[in-house]
Amino acid sequence: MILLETKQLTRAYGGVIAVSKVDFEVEQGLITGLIGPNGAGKTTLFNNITGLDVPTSGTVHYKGKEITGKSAHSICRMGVARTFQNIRLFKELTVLENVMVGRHFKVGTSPTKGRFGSVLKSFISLGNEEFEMKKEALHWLDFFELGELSDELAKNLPYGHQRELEIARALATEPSLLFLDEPAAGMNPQETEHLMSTIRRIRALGITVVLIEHDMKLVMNICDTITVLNYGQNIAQGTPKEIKRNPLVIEAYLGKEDE
Amino acid sequence: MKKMLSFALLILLVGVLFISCGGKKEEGTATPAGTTATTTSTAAPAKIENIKLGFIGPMTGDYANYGQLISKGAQLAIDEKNATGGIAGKAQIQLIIEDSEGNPEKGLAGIEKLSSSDKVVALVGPVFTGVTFAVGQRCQDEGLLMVTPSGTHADITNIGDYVFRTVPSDGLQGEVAGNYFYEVLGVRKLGALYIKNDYSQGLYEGTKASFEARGGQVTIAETGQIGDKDFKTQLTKIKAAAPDAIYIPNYTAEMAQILEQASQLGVNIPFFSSDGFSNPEIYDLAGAYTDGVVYVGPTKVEESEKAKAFVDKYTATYGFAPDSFATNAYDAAYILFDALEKVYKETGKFDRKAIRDAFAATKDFPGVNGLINFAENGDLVAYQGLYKVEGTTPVYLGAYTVVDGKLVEVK
Amino acid sequence: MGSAAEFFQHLMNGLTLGGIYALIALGYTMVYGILKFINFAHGDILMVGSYIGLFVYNAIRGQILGFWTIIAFFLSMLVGMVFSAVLGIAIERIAYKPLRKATRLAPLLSAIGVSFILSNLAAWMWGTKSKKLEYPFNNAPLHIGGVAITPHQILILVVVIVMMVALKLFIDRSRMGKAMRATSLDQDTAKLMGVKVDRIIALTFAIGSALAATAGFLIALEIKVYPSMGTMTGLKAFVAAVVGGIGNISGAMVGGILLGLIETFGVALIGIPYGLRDTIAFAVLIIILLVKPEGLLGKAEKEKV
Amino acid sequence: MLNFVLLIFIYSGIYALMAMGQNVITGYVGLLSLCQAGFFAIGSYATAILSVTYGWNFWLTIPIAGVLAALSGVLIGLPTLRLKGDYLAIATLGFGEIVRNILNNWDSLTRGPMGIQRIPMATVFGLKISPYEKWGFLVMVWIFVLVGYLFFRHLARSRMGRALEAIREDEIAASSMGINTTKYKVWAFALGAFAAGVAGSLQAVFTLSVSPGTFTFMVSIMVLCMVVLGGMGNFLAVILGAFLIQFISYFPQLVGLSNIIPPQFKQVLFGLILVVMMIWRPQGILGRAPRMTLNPKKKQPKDSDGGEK
Repeated sequence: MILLETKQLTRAYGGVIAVSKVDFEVEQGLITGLIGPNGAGKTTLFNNITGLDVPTSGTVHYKGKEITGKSAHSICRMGVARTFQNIRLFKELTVLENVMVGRHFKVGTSPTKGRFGSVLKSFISLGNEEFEMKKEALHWLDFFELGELSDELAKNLPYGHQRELEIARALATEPSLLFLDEPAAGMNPQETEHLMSTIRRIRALGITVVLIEHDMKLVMNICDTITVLNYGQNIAQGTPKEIKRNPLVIEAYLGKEDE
Repeated sequence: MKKMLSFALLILLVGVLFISCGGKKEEGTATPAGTTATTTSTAAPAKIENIKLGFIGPMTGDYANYGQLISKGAQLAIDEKNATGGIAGKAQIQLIIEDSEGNPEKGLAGIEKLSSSDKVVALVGPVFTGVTFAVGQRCQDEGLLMVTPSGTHADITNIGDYVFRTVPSDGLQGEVAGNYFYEVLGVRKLGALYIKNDYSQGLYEGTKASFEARGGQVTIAETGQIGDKDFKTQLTKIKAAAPDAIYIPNYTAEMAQILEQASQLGVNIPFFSSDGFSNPEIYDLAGAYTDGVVYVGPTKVEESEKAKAFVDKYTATYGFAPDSFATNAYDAAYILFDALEKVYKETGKFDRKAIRDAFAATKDFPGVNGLINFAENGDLVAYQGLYKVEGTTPVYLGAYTVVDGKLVEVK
Repeated sequence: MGSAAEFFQHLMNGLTLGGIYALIALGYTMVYGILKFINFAHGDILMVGSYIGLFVYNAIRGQILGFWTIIAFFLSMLVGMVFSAVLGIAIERIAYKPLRKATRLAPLLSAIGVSFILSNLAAWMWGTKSKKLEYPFNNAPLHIGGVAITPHQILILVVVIVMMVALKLFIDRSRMGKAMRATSLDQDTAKLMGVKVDRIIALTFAIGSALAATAGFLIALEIKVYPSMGTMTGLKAFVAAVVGGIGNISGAMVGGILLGLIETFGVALIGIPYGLRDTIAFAVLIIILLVKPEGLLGKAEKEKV
Repeated sequence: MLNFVLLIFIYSGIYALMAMGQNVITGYVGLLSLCQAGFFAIGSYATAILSVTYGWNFWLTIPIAGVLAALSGVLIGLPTLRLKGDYLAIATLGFGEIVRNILNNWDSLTRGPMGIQRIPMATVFGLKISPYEKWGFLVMVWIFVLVGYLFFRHLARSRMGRALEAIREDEIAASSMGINTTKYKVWAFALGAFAAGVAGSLQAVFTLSVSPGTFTFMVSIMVLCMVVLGGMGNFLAVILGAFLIQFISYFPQLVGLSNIIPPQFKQVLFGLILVVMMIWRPQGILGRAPRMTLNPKKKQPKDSDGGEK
């Protein structure tokens, strides 16, 4: 089943076309890799899907519903979560609080009604809500074995843990679809190894994962299917094996194998 | 973090303790002086100590100039009195000046401090109408005599029986101005340029009312904001509307700007002004443009020895000349001295109520501004002088008042 | 709104007012461009510069208007500019430099403190009365087709244009100017490229303050010299800088002129009561910012995700 | 003397309310707003006009004052949310000036520069809370501060507070976590304005007269100073900041120094203290509030170095 697809998605900044008529599909339950040289438009595609940017033309459908141009927060609420290339944690908040923010829209009396109403209500239902949130958040921290660090400020975590915390925060929104933007960037081989197993564990939870990655070893290892972007265009799609053999891909990456 | 918090609290605590101790001490010394209404000490004239008068005005900020000018008027009177031995030759007077920054909030803090910590016997001021209203209510409630030398708004004296002024109210000035412009100067179409502050607008409204009651018409009224220095836009519009005369009831600095810019724009319409024009500073700032201006001001008293002596002494002491508000403050202080002496001689102490009564009973006080009397409501019983400036010299045209809607010249 | 003459009269008034705003706005914009904070004390530096210029001018000018008075005028202006430049550098050293790495709001508050200190010290030392700065020339208006233009207005326009062109050339062409632009883009990189950042910042403050003093001295002819003379004008000039796109030199010019014209014509053309002039100015400001949040000539900064 | 001290505490309380409102906007959401003076004025005039012109009871005017201020907070908040940092500061400053400008010019409603006098005193069960009997008024004001503090502290510790802080830390990440950033920013503005409106209401029944001269943008600046001086994002610190600023500005009068030194020195002193404070402790006296921790026995997470971005 197709969980998410873009049709002819285009994003132009003035004269520069970052993403050009991309048809991109994400199959439910699989790990999809999105690769391509620097500046190929991978992150722009992510941003256009997750609502941080609005496509110039084309559509995005998620679970059969069009979500083109919807706001980031409503797309998140529909079950699409993401991480960022340059880690974007809430630096002055604690590790636990970071994850609790992910739980934010999951609690409260009615998800459609004003949050403020529930704040007022919380004066009466002293801390119940908070307790729930903490419990859930701790659950996700434990998933990454970060429980010990829950009271630490996010900015004080070592780099690898920051990456993990960001994923934990995204998972706390209970997504069906998780976008990871270069999760292995800056990691050493051991950490990357650990990350791979984590991503598999995430899939085991029934969450569909899409990841941008430059580490070919990781991509080829865990992705079920791979899409290749070059100059904003979708030049290839297929299993790792197919992609490895695709002449267009080889051309795009020529002389850049060390990336 | 905890340390910081407790440290801060400690400082707070020490501060409060320090203050309350200081306060007590002061109260302890102040009570024997018998300066409060509540004190029960009986007359012991020999042991009298200094008494305090309060002053509230803008000492900093845009209008600090007025606070300075006017407070010096009161200060001069006090210095003179002290040189003669003070009240009844015994009590030296101290002027406590509080800065209102032109803001009622600060003015209230000032009166609070004057009344409760300094225990002043009376207040000269505040300077401007907005603050005067806030402070006036407080004085009325405290039972503290307040005499404003420059709060001109017609309603001020309606606050209560403890509120007086030694400046004519806008009501009178406006009536005289409107009638005089219409009747004597033959103006039918009046233009106006006033600032959106209490003083300027109050005078404009008073003048407009009486001018239009006579059948004249204000054909164009432009306004400016407090602090404005550029009036070219308004003047350009007024020039186009071509009224018979332009009324500019403003503060000195603004009037100087208006006159100068009007000349630059080639506005050839006579200017009329208000008592703010009595400040000689206008001739320093815009001396080249003052010729022909007609203004309503205090009655002519310059010939009197008293007035001349005051102006000379003030100028010699402070290096600048007094305006009419400073003169009013000087008079207010002297009337107060009389009231204080009377009360002291009769009772041996300075009871606030008694001071108020003595002040209200003032009759034909020979002040710098001539003979001073107060109406029932605390208003100054006053006439308005009219002046026409020739070059940089104001020429007196006579004194006027309005009786039953009719302009009457006072001889 | 009547005749064409009246229109041109308003236009002239608006242009000179706007020119002054632009001149002051330049200082704000330069400092903002480099340090990313509002130098709240800018208007007070303007005031101090004007006082110094006034004192010098009164000391050296003769009684008779003539060539010398004009020379003396510009000499005094120069002294005022130099003094303000030094003052600007000193303030930066003492009150802002220690805060470069602190919260964004800290230098803003420090600047507010400096503003308090300067304006009140001036009031204490030099009194609160307005001091008159005599015109160095006969300021009788020239009537050109019913429009009254004073030599003073012409002087303002000439000085403003000269200053702006000079500044623009300096920033665009000179080595120092390039270093300045580099610093405003990225301090750390500029440092790596061998730019002496501290010195460039000092220079920025010096130039901005000198420009403020120039503006102050020019308007002093008309509005006189007094301790709070820089406050409201400074605030308006800052608005102008923001409208034009803060950090952008040309933007400051455009914003300044535009604000002057809006203030003049908003009242003159539409017939809104003059009392609401500031309302118009600020409302236009808000509208411009809504349409173009980065200001008229500012570059939109897209946050990289 | 005691009365004067009490007066300082009353003003401190009124400003503390405003400062707490500012703290929601600036300390929590990280928006530099400079229009507390405008909201303060709206609250003050609402109470003044309703009680003088329409004879309303003070207690009824309070919610109206708060809501009117909050609505204007939304009014300024909604369109200006696209603006960042100093652009927002200037737009809000402009709004504050517009409010004052309108109050000064709308003569038929506000009586323009004359202001409104004779505002009836607040009463409780027929008892007047007179601004002259300082204790009663002091208690009333500080009850408001206490209620405000409890409310805001609860808010800060709830998920709403966390959402606001997330927006401050990283707006993009926050919206990607399902937080409606626009809504929360507008809420922050509304709440901040509400607090200032209520403060204005109290101010009106304290001074018993209102005039435009009170509501200059210096008020907004002072309130901002209180927040930064106390410690952003920390409601207790902000109350302390409000008290300190009031204390400092009345200190010369308090110790009788105001009669001796030239009046300008008071302001110079104030300026000096600001500069020195900022250099000494740019993060404010108390700094940010300590984070809530899961395990209180463990050490607090290391305090930040005041590092706002």
